[in-house]
Amino acid sequence: MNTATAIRKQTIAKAMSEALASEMERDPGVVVLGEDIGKLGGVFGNTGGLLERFGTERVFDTPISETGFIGAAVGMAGAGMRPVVELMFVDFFGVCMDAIYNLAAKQAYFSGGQVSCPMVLMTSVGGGYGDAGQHSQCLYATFGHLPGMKVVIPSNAHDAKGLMLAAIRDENPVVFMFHKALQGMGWLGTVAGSITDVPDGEYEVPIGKAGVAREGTDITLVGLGITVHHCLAAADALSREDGVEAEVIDIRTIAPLDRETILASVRKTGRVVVVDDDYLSCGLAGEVIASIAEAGIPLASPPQRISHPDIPIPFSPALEHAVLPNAEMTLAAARQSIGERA
Amino acid sequence: MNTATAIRKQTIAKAMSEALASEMERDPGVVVLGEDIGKLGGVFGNTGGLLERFGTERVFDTPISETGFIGAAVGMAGAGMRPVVELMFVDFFGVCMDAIYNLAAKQAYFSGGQVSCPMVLMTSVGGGYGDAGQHSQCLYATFGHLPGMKVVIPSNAHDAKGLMLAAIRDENPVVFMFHKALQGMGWLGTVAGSITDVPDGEYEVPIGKAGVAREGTDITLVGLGITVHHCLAAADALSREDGVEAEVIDIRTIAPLDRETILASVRKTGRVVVVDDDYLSCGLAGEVIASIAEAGIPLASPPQRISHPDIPIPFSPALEHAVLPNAEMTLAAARQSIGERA
Amino acid sequence: MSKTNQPHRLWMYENMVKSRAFEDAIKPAYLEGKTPRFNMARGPIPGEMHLSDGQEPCAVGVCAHLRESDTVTATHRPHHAAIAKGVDLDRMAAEIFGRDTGLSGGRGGHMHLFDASVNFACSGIIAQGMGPALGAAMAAKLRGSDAVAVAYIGEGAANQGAFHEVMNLASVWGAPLVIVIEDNGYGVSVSKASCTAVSRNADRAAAYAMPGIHIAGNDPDAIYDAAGEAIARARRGEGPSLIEIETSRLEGHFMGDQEAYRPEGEKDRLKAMDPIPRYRERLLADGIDAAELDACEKHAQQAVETAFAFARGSALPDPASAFTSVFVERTTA
Amino acid sequence: MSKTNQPHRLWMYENMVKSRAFEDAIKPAYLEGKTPRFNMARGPIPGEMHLSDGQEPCAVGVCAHLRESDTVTATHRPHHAAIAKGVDLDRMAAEIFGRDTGLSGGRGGHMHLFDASVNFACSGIIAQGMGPALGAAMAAKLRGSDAVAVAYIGEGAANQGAFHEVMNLASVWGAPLVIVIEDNGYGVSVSKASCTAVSRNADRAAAYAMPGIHIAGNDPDAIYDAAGEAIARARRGEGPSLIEIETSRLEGHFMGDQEAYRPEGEKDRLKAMDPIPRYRERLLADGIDAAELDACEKHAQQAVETAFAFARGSALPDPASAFTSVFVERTTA
Ligand SMILES: Cc1ncc(C[n+]2csc(CCOP(=O)(O)OP(=O)(O)O)c2C)c(N)n1
Ligand SMILES: Cc1ncc(C[n+]2csc(CCOP(=O)(O)OP(=O)(O)O)c2C)c(N)n1
Ligand SMILES: [Mg+2]
Ligand SMILES: [Mg+2]
Repeated sequence: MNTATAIRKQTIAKAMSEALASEMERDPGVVVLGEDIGKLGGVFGNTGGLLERFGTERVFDTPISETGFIGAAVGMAGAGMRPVVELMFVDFFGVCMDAIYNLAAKQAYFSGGQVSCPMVLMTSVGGGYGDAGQHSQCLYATFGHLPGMKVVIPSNAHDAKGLMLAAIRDENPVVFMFHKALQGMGWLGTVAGSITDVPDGEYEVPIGKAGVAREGTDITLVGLGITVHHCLAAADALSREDGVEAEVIDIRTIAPLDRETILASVRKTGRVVVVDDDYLSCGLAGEVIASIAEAGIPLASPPQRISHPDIPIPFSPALEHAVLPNAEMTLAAARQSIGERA
Repeated sequence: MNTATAIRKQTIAKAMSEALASEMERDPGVVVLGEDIGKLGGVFGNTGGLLERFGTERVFDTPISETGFIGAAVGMAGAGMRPVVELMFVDFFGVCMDAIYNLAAKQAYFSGGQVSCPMVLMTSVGGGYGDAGQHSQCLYATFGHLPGMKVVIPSNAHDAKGLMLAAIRDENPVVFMFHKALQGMGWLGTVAGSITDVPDGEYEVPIGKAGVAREGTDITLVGLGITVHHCLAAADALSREDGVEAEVIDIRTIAPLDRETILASVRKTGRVVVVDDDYLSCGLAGEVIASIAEAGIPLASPPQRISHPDIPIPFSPALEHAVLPNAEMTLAAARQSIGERA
Repeated sequence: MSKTNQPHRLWMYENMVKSRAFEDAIKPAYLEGKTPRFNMARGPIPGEMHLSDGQEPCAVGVCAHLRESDTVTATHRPHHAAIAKGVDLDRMAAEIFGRDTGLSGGRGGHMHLFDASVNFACSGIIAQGMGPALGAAMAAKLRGSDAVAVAYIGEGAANQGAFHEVMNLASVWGAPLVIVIEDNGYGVSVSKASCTAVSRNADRAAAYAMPGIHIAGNDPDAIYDAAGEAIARARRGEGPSLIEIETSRLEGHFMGDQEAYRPEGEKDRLKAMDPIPRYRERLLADGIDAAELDACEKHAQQAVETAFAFARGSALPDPASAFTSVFVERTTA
Repeated sequence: MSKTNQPHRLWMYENMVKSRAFEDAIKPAYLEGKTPRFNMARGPIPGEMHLSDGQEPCAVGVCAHLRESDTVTATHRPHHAAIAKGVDLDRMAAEIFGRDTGLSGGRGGHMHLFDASVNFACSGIIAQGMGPALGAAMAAKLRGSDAVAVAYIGEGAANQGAFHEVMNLASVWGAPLVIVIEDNGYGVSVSKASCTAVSRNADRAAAYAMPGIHIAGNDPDAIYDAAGEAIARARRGEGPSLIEIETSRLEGHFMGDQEAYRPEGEKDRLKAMDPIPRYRERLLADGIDAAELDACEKHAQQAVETAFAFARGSALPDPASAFTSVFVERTTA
């Protein structure tokens, strides 16, 4: 519930650390673990100030032992604490995925609900800043495919705080992805639209609900994280230049996916472009399109998706920017959709 | 090329070990590594006899160190050998995925083609025999989503041998999945249709090409591994009981996915049911449906998919058999598709 | 073994016998429906079945020191540890039979036994139980309780990356954790000697600045003593220890294993050293009444019979329950 | 340091200087387009930039013993090792600038330098270069060659599971592998002392029954001697070794790092111990002509200038090339 009023523009990084601090204040069971999340305040700024405020009993700078400390978080969560643990880049999931998908995600199920796993795994996603193929991946679908965890990604600071609160309070493992290009770290550049008003009281953004970032009637643009901003930019251009009103859906929760909100919009508009920056095949964009097709919604033109192609993410900006989904690609796809008949 | 003539009924396990032996004979660079692949001949029988024939210089029983020995295989492959390495159950990918998707799959790309990675990763998939949620997964989409590796799965012994030959000779990393319910190990039970004639000469089944397991005109049933047999059983029933001729596509290569063969069939039939036994969301079945939808193929009824639901795989047969895709579910979906109009 | 531990010796004996009786009852039940040709998919208990025959001393010698509030994480071979930790035997049997009344309503099965009331959990992935045990230990420490955690692993698991990471973390954090290696000489078919760089995994403890204790003889009393010290140390807040126990697996890796990888005669030699009759003799030699031991055996046998009757008498779960407990509802806000 | 190694000393000096000169040229190039407000996404060289200033002795002392046919796997901090291994400097610079003429046509960048002609590779994931190095070592061994492999890692990597697995495998397999830990005291902001259970990672070698050598002083000659023995041992087929080198990182973890985690004055102390001027003094004291050292410096400087001119003069890659080299075509059947 939103109990605050003053307007406070914040970055996602700040909103995350604020949510963490407020939950740590409220609940002594919340502890934070990860690499460089203490003294450094998190490579991506999302744990800034926590060590100073809560001390080394609650904020643990860990060795580079992701399997060990994420596994430990599962045990802490099973014992009734609420660990928030950071995997610095989602790209590193390969060294610790068992602890995530075979332990955290299945603890409730294997125990028949006796032992829950209220932990949050924060992890950075996304490229666009030249960090190459082991530091720029999104892996939305990798996590969205595997049952037992909830997966969220905010597109702006308001949602970041509300989703973080909801994630910490959830009885289940929540993977909290944050996109580097939205994080508000000056050294990474930041999409302006991600910096929003963040009420200073406690409020939750519900996990499992997509948002309507812009209402429209003519075409549905579906995105998440940074691609919401590509969709919004494309929608602006469509409105300005084509007289077309696009509805923009912010997926916000990758799992469980809120198909209803998406389907309702597509039923209304009859046209859809889905944009994500993860790899294409077996991706989230494909899942959205498959869900629309299964539902048998009549479309005025074939559904389209824009994703990172099925290639490793290249380093050179000349290559990376050519393949990374952006607003222009979104606009072009939307225009094609509008121009076509199914 | 098929140089043999006599009919020899074989299991997939035997076909795999035969292909391995014949390539080891031909190419001294082929070595086999993994847990229990030597003395035991592989928990799933696919390396039977290799140690006896080729000795400990070519066949390595490893410690339980998947990150270490799969990483080593990447180095061997980069040095020009052709390691075949086993990850006993695909469920264990979480302890070693970095070596697979960040090293093996990207070695060619990161090196600009200077260093290839001709390795095969054999791994068992699938449930149905009560081995519960950490030993029954398929993870087709987990592997199919990540670029830089080819991923194959045979539905029968003929294809198993030909795909294994092609995989070993491929310059790129190939994940060779084999389904436990098709493996031909008596102790796991075996779907009879997987035991086929296996020519005794060398032949390749091309990677990247789907197969048409049964021709038909009225509906397309798409499967892979065990679900091909569900599709075939459903097709038989449809033909016998409904006078409906289903075309059955065997995906065979998960990545890169042969969309053309699938689309061609659906263009012809106008109806499609896709069946896999992996988790539903962001799964391979969804990818197939999204590809059909994107292509704008007019359908007579909405495309359908049958997958394992988004829940961990339950142990009790009363639960597992209720949720695991089977021939009856496939038949029911096909009948619904035939009965409906889009 | 001090005199004051006499009751523990009987407790250990009874729990070893109970574990053995439990598995002796599992064997025929598991084989039901799997003959004439062994097929793991069939019968009332499908899937893999890893028996702990011969390894019972590792369970009782350690768990004799544990309280309900202490945590144990076990492996794919969990029955003996579960029993010694006090997991509800009826619901455990029902879980293994995949019944509605099972610990997890049949969702987990033999490799995923969880009993929250005694803080017992399992993982079927090698060495992966260690992380959660460390976490449970840290939760206790952070809350100022003197509870401890014990992570059981096999000697094969000591070559897995998770072992290294958790050992180091436990040491750096001073966690009240005891890692117990049950060294039965094999990981499936691969001998320890052929895949481990050192002959004693206890020596690896030095790489983490923690005590490493090696115990030969598969002897409940020796294990009891060493574990008692390690656990007391952990309770005192002095940090983790590694205990390596030489034990023996008297059956195959799982039921159906042909065991062709064993040297000729090994199995007979191991069976001749079965720790349970040996312990009975020792107790008798130490003056314990045969009647007391007989009573232990009878209790154990009865508990197992009750458990199996409970399991077999329970219903299979409603298929709809496959979809519940994937997520747990929030209980507080 | 024996007299016969005199040429190596000059080689080591020249390569340390070349590495430093290379990075001194990187610094302003990297900052182009990133001011006034530092933004990693901008400029001709985007992304993270990990410099090896201060760690040059680790590169030259080891690589002085290596041949083209020997393999080196490096980390996210690879320049010094790449240069000492003889990676083509022009194409390396071009790769870092993301140009068409780069080692990988701009696909890999600074953290993914591959030069097959000298068997050099990188991985940006901590400790993950170790597996491929082990594989390269085993490939040599299986083929009967006396080539060896060297895996560089940081001290932070010694707490990652891959370290443990590869150490054990290398020992069990008797692989001709040398693992070199560059201990610069930090993993990003986290000090070794705060996250490592032992004070010397070399002591961990005992857990794998392999020699563990600790070298203090960040001294090229001492490293040269120790590495020479370890590499010779590997070539003789006597198996792997671990070398731990105390070194220092004279810059931030990556460019842009504020380094607030360092104790007051640490950076100045470290800079005062810069190994390159120290080595120059040592060589002069040992009677080497200043002119020779000046010539080394000049060669190094010229090579770097040529490389940067080559890189800057090269075209950006054709966007279509993003889609090539994902898979490599089969060359033989
Ligand atoms: C990460 C992982 N790799 C492989 C396996 C397959 N596996 C199951 S039990 C086992 C052997 C384990 O040996 P050990 O740790 O000594 O335990 P034991 O079976 O002897 O009790 C293996 C390899 C697994 N479950 N997890
Ligand atoms: C598995 C993994 N975890 C975390 C990181 C992020 N990371 C990059 S460098 C680094 C510190 C590495 O420390 P060290 O091994 O000592 O090398 P140094 O940077 O000091 O050269 C970390 C944590 C990573 N790349 N891979
Ligand atoms: Mg064992
Ligand atoms: Mg370091």
